[in-house]
Amino acid sequence: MAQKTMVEALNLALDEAMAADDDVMIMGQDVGINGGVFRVTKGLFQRYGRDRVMDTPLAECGIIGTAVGMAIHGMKPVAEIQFSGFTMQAFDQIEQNMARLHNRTMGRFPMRVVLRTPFGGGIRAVEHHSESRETYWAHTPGLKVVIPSGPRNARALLAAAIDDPDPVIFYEPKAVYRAFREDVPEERETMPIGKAEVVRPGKDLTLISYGAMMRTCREAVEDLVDEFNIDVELIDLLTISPMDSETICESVGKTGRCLIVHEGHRTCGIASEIIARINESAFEYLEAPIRRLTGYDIPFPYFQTEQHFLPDADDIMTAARETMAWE
Amino acid sequence: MAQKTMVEALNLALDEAMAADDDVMIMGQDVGINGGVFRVTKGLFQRYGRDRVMDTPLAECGIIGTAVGMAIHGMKPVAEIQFSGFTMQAFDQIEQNMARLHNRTMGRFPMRVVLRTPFGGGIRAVEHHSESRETYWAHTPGLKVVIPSGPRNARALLAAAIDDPDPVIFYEPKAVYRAFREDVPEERETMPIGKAEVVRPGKDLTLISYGAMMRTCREAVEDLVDEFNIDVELIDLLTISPMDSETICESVGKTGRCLIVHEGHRTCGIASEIIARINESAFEYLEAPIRRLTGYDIPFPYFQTEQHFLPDADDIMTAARETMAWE
Amino acid sequence: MPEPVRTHEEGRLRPNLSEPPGCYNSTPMSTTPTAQQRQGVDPSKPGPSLPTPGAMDTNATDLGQLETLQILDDNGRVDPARDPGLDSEELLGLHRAMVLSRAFDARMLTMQRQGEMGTFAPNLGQEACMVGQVWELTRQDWFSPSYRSFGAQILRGWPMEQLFMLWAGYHCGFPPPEGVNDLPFSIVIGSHVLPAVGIAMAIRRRKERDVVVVNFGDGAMSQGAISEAFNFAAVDQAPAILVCENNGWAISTPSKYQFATDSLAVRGPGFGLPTIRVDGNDILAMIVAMREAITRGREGGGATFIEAMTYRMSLHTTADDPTVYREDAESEPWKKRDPINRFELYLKQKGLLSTEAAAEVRASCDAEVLEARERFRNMAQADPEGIFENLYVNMPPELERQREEYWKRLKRRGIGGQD
Amino acid sequence: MPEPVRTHEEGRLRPNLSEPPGCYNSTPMSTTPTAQQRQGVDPSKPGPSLPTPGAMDTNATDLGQLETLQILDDNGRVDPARDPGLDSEELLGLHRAMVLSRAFDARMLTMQRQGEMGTFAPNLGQEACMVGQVWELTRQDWFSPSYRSFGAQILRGWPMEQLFMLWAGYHCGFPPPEGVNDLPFSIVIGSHVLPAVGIAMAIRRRKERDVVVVNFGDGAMSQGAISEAFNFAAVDQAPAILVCENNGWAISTPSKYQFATDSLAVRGPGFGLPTIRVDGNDILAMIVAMREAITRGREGGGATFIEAMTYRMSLHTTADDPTVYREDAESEPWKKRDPINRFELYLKQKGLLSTEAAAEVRASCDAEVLEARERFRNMAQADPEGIFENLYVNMPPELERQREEYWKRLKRRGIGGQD
Ligand SMILES: Cc1ncc(C[n+]2csc(CCOP(=O)(O)OP(=O)(O)O)c2C)c(N)n1
Ligand SMILES: Cc1ncc(C[n+]2csc(CCOP(=O)(O)OP(=O)(O)O)c2C)c(N)n1
Ligand SMILES: [Mg+2]
Ligand SMILES: [Mg+2]
Repeated sequence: MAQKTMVEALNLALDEAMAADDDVMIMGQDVGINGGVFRVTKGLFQRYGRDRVMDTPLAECGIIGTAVGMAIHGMKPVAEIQFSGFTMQAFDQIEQNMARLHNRTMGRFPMRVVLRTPFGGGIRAVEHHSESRETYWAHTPGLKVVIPSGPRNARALLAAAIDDPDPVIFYEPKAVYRAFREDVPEERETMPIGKAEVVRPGKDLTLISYGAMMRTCREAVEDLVDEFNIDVELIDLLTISPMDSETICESVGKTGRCLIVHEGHRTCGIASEIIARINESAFEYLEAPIRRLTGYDIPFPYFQTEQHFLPDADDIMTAARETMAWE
Repeated sequence: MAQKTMVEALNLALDEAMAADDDVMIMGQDVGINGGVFRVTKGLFQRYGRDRVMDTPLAECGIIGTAVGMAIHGMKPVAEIQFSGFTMQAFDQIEQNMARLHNRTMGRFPMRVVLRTPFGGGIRAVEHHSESRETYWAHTPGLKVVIPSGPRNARALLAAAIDDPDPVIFYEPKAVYRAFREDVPEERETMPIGKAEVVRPGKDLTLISYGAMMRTCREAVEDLVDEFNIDVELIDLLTISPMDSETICESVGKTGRCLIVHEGHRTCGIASEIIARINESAFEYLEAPIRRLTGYDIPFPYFQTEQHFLPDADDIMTAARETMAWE
Repeated sequence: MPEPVRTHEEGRLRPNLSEPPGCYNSTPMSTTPTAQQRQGVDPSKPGPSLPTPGAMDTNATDLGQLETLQILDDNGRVDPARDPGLDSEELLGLHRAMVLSRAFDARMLTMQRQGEMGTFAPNLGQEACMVGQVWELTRQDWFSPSYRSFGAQILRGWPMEQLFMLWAGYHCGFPPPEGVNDLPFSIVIGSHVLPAVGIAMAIRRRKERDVVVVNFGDGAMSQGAISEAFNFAAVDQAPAILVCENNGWAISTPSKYQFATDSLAVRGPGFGLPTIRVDGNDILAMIVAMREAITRGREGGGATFIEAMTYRMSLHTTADDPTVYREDAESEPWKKRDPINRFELYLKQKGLLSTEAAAEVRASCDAEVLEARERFRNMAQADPEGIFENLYVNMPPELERQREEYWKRLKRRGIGGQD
Repeated sequence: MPEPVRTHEEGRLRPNLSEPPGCYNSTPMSTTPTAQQRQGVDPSKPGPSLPTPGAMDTNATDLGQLETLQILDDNGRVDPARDPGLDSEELLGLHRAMVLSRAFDARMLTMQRQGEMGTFAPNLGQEACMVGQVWELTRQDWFSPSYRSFGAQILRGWPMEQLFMLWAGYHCGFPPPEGVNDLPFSIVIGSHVLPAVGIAMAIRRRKERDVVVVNFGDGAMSQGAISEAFNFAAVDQAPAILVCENNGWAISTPSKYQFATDSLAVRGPGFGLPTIRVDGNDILAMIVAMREAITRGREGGGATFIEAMTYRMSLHTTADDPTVYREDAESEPWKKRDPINRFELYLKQKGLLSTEAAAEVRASCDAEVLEARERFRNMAQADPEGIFENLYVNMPPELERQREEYWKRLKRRGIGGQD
């Protein structure tokens, strides 16, 4: 086991995948000698050469569009979009080809594209650099959406995403990139896509989150348990789409109360989908309205105020206690 | 009053707006001498000339991007995207400029852009021509999303959208374009954006829909009332974003049961947002899980099977009766 | 891991004229590049930097003097210096392929008017473009067509009944048949060009010798995605052949509202692409242009841009009414340039085709199309139960639940019996 | 409705050198186009079709011979035939504007390193580009900058304290000051070019005489949206001036991975845009190129594409480390081409500037920047309560509810007292 940051863990997963399979290649802006602006692809250009670690022209639509073509011809491109805000530039190729081509051709062509991109706030970035728009992709049939929360699951999930026969949007919580280290096993490890993880079992309240907000949730859970004696069941979604309704509904069936936390905007956000599913499958167990603590329906603010846009542990505790108090 | 189709009613609204205000202009593919592929802009090129009814190059990003610029300089472009599926090509300009520029400049620049586009299935179109992706826009802060359901409200809402100081996505249910005629008053008429309409008051079940599905709902309501004695309250959303939570929650507060119908995909669909809001504001009145009858999470199918993808009156009745039966 | 070994089958695609329609047999032939027979070209210097009339490169090009490669004139007279020297079998094959395309086109129109077919986009007048751009391709080469390409698709090996299925709205009409390296046609303008370039980028990385042909219209040239594709193809030196069929119109939008130059060919050098402007109604010129581009691609010389000048003689689609926006007079001169007539004049002058033989070809093509229509009618059956398949390789549980729900709906509607 | 009457204020923007930094007074001057003083140009034939060295049009251009317009050589010697003939006040004004930009740049870097400033993009080495592209603009003209443009923004009338605010992450740094017809700078590469062209399209429709200048990098040229912008500008004959600052790099990506031509200028004619390639480190050449483009725009001749050749002497942004990807040696020759040094050599040769005077200008610019920093420090206060404002003109009820909830949060965090 080595202690690694998420950036190092992702780099390891890429390196392993490229070493094992010549069809895996990396493409994106500055992923080559520069190793990506966050250094996730560091050293890979030197190891695998320009044809497998390609600095592309500055065109996101071009990156995803050509990645789709490579996948049609059997390659397994891992395309990096420098910040998730710039996936808008590739929206057409994602929605019209990456997500659909397997279906359009009734399975004739593989579509093993992984789109890696850092998302979320908290690093004092300029505008358009802190977006969380996982709803766009969760709402788009044909895609899988995966969001790790720490170094170890980042490495395992990226490996699984590259193995996966379907196109994957791999959203990396950039606030976690270098935030902490974690033991990451030497041997290759994968985690199943489509499975949420019960990080802490509990019986009073189900707390659901993913990505960078998991850290904040963990913090809050400690206090909720220790100070307020609320036995929280904490769930890390890990895959946003297809969503693991079973784990969620089972938990709420037990606790009867639920709080969902994410950075993405509220309207039609991931929380709204979770609420809809609980409503459908665990309605009779609900003892209080499901609470959502999410990004507001405003553009992600300029960085002097971003900390107020983002929920903190105190906000989570407040919302959790209010949910517990509801009668 | 004249009996008009939705196409004629929209044409009237455009003509009125252009006659009243030189700053209103139309741009899009084939909107000129051809009058648009659905003839919504018929005759306007002849009346107002090429500079105000502009056949643009074939580039949706270009259309919305330049419309944004025109709005910055005080014009009021009404941009047509030929089919809503092609708004993907303009996603970056919609999300990064049209939706945000007013906020980015703290109100310095107006952003009076109306993006008109036909959406939805039911006309035996080729692939990529039947999309309902209102979730994308409802999830994007800064936009208003308006969806009429008949000729009269189409005319009134388009007039209101052009008057509106904020950018509007105006989704036109193309299955309704020529489906029926309705009395449309001679004098200019507007309807408030942001208000849902209680089309039929009732006390047993709240049925919520919008766009072309409203017709199917009306059909179902007749039978539900007459045959099954279920007193349905039927709500036409009309504005998807900002959503009229008041009208919805008030209704459910009365009926305790709710069914939502739309063509758009299910996950993170508009129904999920409605469920989340009812859960938050009318939880204590709920007597049954809220039911959603939506497009499935698969690409809109090829036209020989589209009628099965779309809910019909019978599906609505079945879902409504099941919701009534829930205990 | 070892380099995967991939062999390059050296046969060009040819319809076997005695085979059932739409199914082809590839007759292996040499792909040794035909010696360039154009005037002023030194055949001892083949390859990517070959200076050809009509070809531009960024090092020295007079854009104003841009020549359009033409070999057959409007009266069917051939420029002997540029004649690609096809043998009579090939010449008659080309002729039949164009006639078949037109026969299919006409039948589709009838079927559409009678309600048997959905909205579709006629090829009428663009047969030389369509046939010419795929004629020289092998089975391993790739083709990424726009929606207006069935003339080419038939030649590539799409059974005509499948094309009927496609346009009649059946999902199973869309996937390219096994063994046909085509993408499904693209409805979203320009969306298929970047994937085509991506395939070419993969081909170069795998050191294969194939090329990718992708076609699109003059209107499509306005899409930013196509400019990006030009740039990626040029930067990556990918063996892509980007064919713009400039037919003068994008639905009702004429060139003057679409672009501000006389020619679209001028875009090519701006991205560093060797470019050829060609008379797209001249099947021989199409062949020569494609040969140059294909040779360049196979030999590692990268991509080529081809602007093929043609004209949309018919409707944009069957939902369109051109009388609203264009004068009949405009198409008059183009009737003289009809690709089939011109080529028939040539074949007649050459003694390869009599008026009677031409009529026979027409009749036999019509018959072939009718047979395909028969097969189409026998197979035309929707698969409502199947609409959830093939979205994911393994269906996620949530989607299975939705399918359950959907199958219940179908059952209520009297369809299927899955549950 | 009657045509709105709009007058065109005839003044060019000029910083009043005795004014507080960042605030300018526009001194009305004539905009009658300066007689073209370049060799071979007939000054009696002004206007859009003016043939100029370095300018391309699609009718006859030898792309290989593409000349780069240069007036000052590396040793500060001027080409007398092309000298724009600026008076000494203008010359010294240009000099000071460039020095001020560099002083601001240096201060920003220090502040960033000390944690007082967010990530930002230095202008170092691109001052002539920046200053030159806006120098000739009037107050009514528009400017749509990329993120690497504060040299130009200062000149356009952005108080330096506001630029500090912007880069330090305060929302109120973003909106263009009243009276400044600028867009907020664009972070998303290429996203501001279509809106700029849209403004120009509105200007043409309103029969105004203004122009719109928009700048972007060599990397940005790969974005499809920019190709679309070129095409819209050309087709609509809109008075837009599209300025590509080709500084050789897009973060770590060199030109050879970005495009496959020697020059980006070659893209212009492909879209029908008159194009000028200019030495972007030569302030006089920038002025001459811009004058031609501005004149064309004002006189209804439509858009111009300008490729300004320059070099990014410093970091991409403060988050970047160029030692990872580029050799120091590469920038060596560019030191000689430093836009300020070159211009100072010229001014000295002309007797307009002594070494001491140059030092004084530097000192006074530094002082100005420090004063601005003082004002910045005094105003640097975030407005957390305000983040819901100005999204919609009238806040929808649902958003009001969210704001309530948010204000409660702020209160818990000890901020504000709205409820
Ligand atoms: C992205 C996109 N925008 C708009 C359309 C609608 N549309 C279909 S065909 C067409 C015109 C295409 O013209 P051109 O590229 O010249 O091809 P042609 O039809 O002439 O072969 C348009 C606007 C579309 N299919 N896709
Ligand atoms: C759409 C988009 N993609 C990627 C980025 C990240 N990014 C910021 S600057 C830059 C390089 C820009 O290079 P160039 O256009 O040459 O301008 P320069 O920085 O050299 O002035 C990149 C890739 C971005 N801001 N926007
Ligand atoms: Mg066309
Ligand atoms: Mg650059």
